[in-house]
Amino acid sequence: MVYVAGIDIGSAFSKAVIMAENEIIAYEVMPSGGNYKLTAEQVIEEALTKAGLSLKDIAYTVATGYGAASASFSSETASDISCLARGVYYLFPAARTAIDIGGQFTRVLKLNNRGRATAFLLSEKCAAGSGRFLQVIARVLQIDLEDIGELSLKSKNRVSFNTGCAVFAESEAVSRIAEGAAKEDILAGLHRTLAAKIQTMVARLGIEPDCAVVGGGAKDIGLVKSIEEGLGCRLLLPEEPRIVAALGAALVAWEKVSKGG
Amino acid sequence: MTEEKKPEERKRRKTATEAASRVGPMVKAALAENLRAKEEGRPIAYSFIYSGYDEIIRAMDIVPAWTENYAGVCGVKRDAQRFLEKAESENFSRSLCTYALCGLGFDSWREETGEMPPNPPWGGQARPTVMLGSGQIICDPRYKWYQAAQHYMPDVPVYVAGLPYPPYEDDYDYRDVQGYYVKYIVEELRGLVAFLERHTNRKMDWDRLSEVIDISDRTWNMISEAYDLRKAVPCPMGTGDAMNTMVPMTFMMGTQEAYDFFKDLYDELQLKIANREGVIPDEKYRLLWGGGLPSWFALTDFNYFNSKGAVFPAEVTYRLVEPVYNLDLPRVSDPLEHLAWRWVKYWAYRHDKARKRPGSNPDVERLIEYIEDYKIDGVVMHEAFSCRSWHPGLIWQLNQLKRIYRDIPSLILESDIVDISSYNEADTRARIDAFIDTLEAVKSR
Amino acid sequence: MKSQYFAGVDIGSTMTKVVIMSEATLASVIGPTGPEHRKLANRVMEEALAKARLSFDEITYVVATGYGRINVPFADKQITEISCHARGVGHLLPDARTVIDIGGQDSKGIKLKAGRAVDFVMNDKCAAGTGRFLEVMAEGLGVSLEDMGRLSLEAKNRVEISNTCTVFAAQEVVARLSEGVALPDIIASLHEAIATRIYGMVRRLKIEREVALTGGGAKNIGLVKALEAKLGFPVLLPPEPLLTGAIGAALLGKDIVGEAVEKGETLVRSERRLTEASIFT
Amino acid sequence: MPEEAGSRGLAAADRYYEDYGSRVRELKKQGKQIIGYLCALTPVEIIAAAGLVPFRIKGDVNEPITKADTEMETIVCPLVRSWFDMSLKGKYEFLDGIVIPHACDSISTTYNVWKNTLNLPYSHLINMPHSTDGPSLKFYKALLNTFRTSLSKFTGKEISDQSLNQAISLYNQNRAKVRELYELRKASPPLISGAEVAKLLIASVSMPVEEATLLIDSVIKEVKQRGGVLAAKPARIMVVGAEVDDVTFIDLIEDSGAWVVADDLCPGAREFFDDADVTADPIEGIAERYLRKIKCGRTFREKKGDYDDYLEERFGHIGRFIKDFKVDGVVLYIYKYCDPYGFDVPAMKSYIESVGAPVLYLEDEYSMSTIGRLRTRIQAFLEVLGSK
Ligand SMILES: Nc1ncnc2c1ncn2[C@@H]1O[C@H](COP(=O)(O)OP(=O)(O)O)[C@@H](O)[C@H]1O
Ligand SMILES: Nc1ncnc2c1ncn2[C@@H]1O[C@H](COP(=O)(O)OP(=O)(O)O)[C@@H](O)[C@H]1O
Ligand code: SF4
Ligand code: SF4
Ligand code: SF4
Repeated sequence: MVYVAGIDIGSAFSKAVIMAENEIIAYEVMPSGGNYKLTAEQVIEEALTKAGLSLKDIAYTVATGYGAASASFSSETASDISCLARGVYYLFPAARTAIDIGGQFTRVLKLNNRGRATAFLLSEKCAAGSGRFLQVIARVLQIDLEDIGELSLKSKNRVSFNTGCAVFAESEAVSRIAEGAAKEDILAGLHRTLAAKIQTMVARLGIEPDCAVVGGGAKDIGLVKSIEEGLGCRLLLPEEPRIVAALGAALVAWEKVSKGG
Repeated sequence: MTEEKKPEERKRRKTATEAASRVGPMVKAALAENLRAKEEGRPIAYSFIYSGYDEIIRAMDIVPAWTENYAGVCGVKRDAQRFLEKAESENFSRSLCTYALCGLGFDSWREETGEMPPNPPWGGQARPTVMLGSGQIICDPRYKWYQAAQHYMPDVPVYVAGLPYPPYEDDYDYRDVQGYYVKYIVEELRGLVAFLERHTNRKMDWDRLSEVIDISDRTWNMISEAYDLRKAVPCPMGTGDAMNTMVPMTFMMGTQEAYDFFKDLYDELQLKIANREGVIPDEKYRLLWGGGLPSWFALTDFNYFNSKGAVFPAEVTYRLVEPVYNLDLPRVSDPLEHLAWRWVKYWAYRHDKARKRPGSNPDVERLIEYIEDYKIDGVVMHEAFSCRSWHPGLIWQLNQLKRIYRDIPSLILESDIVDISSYNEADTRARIDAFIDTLEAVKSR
Repeated sequence: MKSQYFAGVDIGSTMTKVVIMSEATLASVIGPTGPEHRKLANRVMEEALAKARLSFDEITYVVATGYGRINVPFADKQITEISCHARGVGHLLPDARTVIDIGGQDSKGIKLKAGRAVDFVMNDKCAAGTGRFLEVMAEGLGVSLEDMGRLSLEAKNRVEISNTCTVFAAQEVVARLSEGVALPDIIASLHEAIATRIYGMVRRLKIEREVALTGGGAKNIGLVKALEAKLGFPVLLPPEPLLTGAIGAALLGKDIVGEAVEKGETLVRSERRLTEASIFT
Repeated sequence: MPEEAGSRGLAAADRYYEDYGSRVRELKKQGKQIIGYLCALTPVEIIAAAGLVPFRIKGDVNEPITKADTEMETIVCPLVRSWFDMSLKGKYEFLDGIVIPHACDSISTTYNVWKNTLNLPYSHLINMPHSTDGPSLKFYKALLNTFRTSLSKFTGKEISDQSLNQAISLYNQNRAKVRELYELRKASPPLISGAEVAKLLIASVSMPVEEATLLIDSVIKEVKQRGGVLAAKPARIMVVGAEVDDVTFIDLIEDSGAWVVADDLCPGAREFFDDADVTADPIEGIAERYLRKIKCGRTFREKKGDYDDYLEERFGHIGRFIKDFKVDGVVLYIYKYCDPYGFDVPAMKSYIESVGAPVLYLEDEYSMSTIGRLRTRIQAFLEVLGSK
């Protein structure tokens, strides 16, 4: 059996996927923290442990993501777009559009019927348009990142923000809470803002069904619903959306190994 | 590909052609010539490239100071920020054309202190005798910039020559209106000559003007023929180099030197083709630079593309000529009238072609033409945030191209021409990497 | 005439400041602005009153300023930070012609003439050019805000911070730290980045000497030095930069009362205090 | 002229403003053809003379721009983006055509985008020159004749000189009414608020000119009748900028304790203060008005005399407004990415200050999210004025 690994050192989370040929056998997700090099080693170690393997069993490792270069043990690096495309295709062969909501950027890509990206768009580099905004707000509202999605669905009255800056939105959220606004309403407002930005990107690229949503932001069901509402269509959602790029990286590794012999 | 980030010690970009590598010194020499002219009291004209008056200035022996070029030089040297900041401190919005802001920052600084700003890139830009704007074409800064500069140099006269060209419309043909366009342009150019005679104590020598125009016509042809050679596989010269060779095309038109330059380029490219010598030995993707001015501080991105197996045989940007013999120009004796006809016909060059393809327009038609002629695999554009002339409409052009022609991989980079704070090398390269992957995906379809 | 007391209440985005003055400052309190502007303003006011040994009724006029100025129900008048900082600096540093105020939510430049604002510029759109930037960085780096300035003076080199966005820059500097870049170098580079942004904006006013620095940012010696390097000359600092706006507010209150007295007008005070309207007897 | 009951006075202006386009929607149902246009430099007289209803496309500060970005770059001025966004969102589905003047880069470089994404039966770019010299005027007249021919091709009817002259006088009447309206602003406190004027004028460019004139006239009567009901406020403000087609910003100033009593804006004084002369060739008078009389930053005026004369030539009208309307301070309100006005700011600011009025320069993005930010600046500016 040939084993390969994909690793995605994201700005927010690091993920590793171990595959036996083209079957996923283990994965791990952990916060990236400040030291990418260390995190890269840890995340692959954890995943390997789950798989009952060690690094020397791995035939080929491909790294991707913001801190890909820090995974010094990897055999090569690949761009996030191509990893995402491969990962999405593996999970949803019918997907022709994918939205990835990551910590720094939102990416929208178009896929062909062979799972390759044929076009893509990236968001602006302002935290107010990224998944990072969710983390910031979750922290000030003292809610677990995991819980914001469900909670926001309870909202009856969306609160809209006066500021376009993620940093100032933080203090604004705090004041709104003090004024008696419900946390779910603040979250719902936030979701709408983000969803609107994402919709515009999708529209600019042109949506083709099916459309998948991946990346950490996709774990936020409130955000996903808000995007669905805006786009007027259902989105395909993987069970663990955060590992899609790492999965794609592992697939790149597998291609290498299986082709290169 | 490692790039130093320190402005001082950036290494010189590698060019593919010998011709392109000669350009840096040419620009430097031109700037030095400006300073010399200033010392000798010869008239200097602030000028815009491609304003249809190159030949007039040359024939009258007026020294052009290409203000866009100087801003670009500051950009290349990564030393524009202080001038942009100065302009901002004068209350100019940072969203305006950064060529103009850089120039206005520089001028207001020079006028305020009475001397060149400290360590100006390549000796600096001398105070002009006159400023020659142009109306209606290309952009608003072409008349607003010099008007704004006058606020700091109230005694320097400005002339704005109207240089329109007919829009592409459904309900009439450009030939229905070309007559009054040409007439207007001729009058405006005549006004320019009179203005220059009034303010520079130079006289127009009309015979000389005809000679200069003859050189420039021949240069137009020579450029077109040289650039056509880039259709070869492997491609002998890319857009990175064309961002250098645009210099003799736009800053030296009407001079023998420009003609000779392109003749040399032509010969060099011929030779390269004979030797099957390409920009890169293993050419995987042929890309079209489909619009947008480049980020002058990041020309090495072209080399980065090359390192990924991609080459740019053609670009829309700065391809400001067509073979004159294809333009169907009427024979006229007035040199100004010839200029006007050439101008109008150049801009209307693809109107007829566009009409044959439903949903097309001349801009889209040009993209299609280049994609076919140069065997293009993908289109790259750059949206420079500060310039509203070349950049609005690119998204639509790309969308339309895909709607009426075919789905072709495309990438829109977003940054600026001069303002480096809008640029992030790591991000840009990540985008390029991803784009290369999409090219690969489409190619192996 | 029996002595009159004036209060200035400056509800900033980060800090709440209260000053009670008559001829001179009698009491001042600085506290963090919690989410509950209203209540806190009350409490800080009470604290200041206790310090000054005065009751609220003895205060002739209350002026509120700052980002949360509308949330001071007991104020007689709301005046923007710009006028208050100008007035405060005019009083504390009469030589100043230009004020640079670096607060939590915004930074501003103010041009002074005879101790009054005549022109101003401000940034409050993106946190990247405000004091908030440094707060976020301090938190990320695990350094107290108070130590940022001192630490930065130990810098030997500069590092490039490629992100402008506060949120991403915070993340970037943490990564830099883990790569082994020296903490002082990082902090100094951050100061330089923000000084560049602020200087670029304030220059619109045609900076004239002397320049006074106010607001929380002025408490950061590293930032002060970075700005001085941009300006090319030293700046003036008030004894407590954070209080400048509140002092200005109190003084403007005093001006208003003084003018009214001069004109023989009855001062209309805020509704809450209507019952004590006849304050001039 | 349809003279429906109740469609007059301030309340009607308000309604037409709030439900912008409601009048042309009705007309459309009655079989009229509606021609949308951008910016005050469109020679509406010619459209009206062709028997079509000119309708000014308007943005909406409250509506976040979402659809426009799919076809138009975000480096276009936010006003144009908002116009386009509203159009894409179907706000102006009643249009039969669109006319775009070569006003500024944001407008002219997006002509293709407008033309090809809206896909209306009629579209036309008036390639207006930027200079005011003789040849430019001649050229502009030729362009207007091309436009005239093109419109008649569209309607299938000649546009006679007589109908042009009639349209010119209808518009001149309308403009005279606006000037009469402005007289009401000279009182202190003004008889009509800046917000009321803004809504009325914005509403007025959304309906046939005769109806607009009646509407303005009815407002003048109503205001005269109600007398001096507006409270005294400490400052009289003039707003100078490109286009303000949303009342939010004017409201903001007036809520902060000032009256807006004058402007150099579109719709506003820039657009309505100069008439088109009735000339033998009607196109002549129209050309003169749009090219030479309307003082917009997009039109280049040659310098004659010394630099101070030049500033007077370009901005003298602002100085006269300051004097005639007893203006205390000027708000220079410029959109980001606006080239014609952006480059004018230093000269304009220094001119206005030289006539003794303090200036607040604001760069804005035409979005509700910036309103809060502007508030503090405006309040501080009013305080600065107050302490003078
Ligand atoms: N459990 C969760 N619930 C909601 N949102 C989440 C969750 N986990 C991560 N996110 C969001 O996803 C983002 C990170 O996504 P990720 O794809 O890991 O980005 P990156 O690859 O840049 O690290 C975070 O900024 C956060 O907003
Ligand atoms: N002791 C301190 N040392 C350094 N910086 C400080 C200190 N106290 C406050 N600051 C800075 O001042 C800012 C707050 O300033 P302040 O003028 O109170 O603003 P605001 O009025 O908006 O609350 C903070 O964002 C922080 O950057
Ligand atoms: S074309 Fe663009 S870059 Fe050139 S001067 Fe005009 S606005 Fe500036
Ligand atoms: S506005 Fe806020 S979130 Fe956006 S770049 Fe600035 S600091 Fe970052
Ligand atoms: S605001 Fe400026 S850029 Fe926008 S349409 Fe008007 S003149 Fe053009």
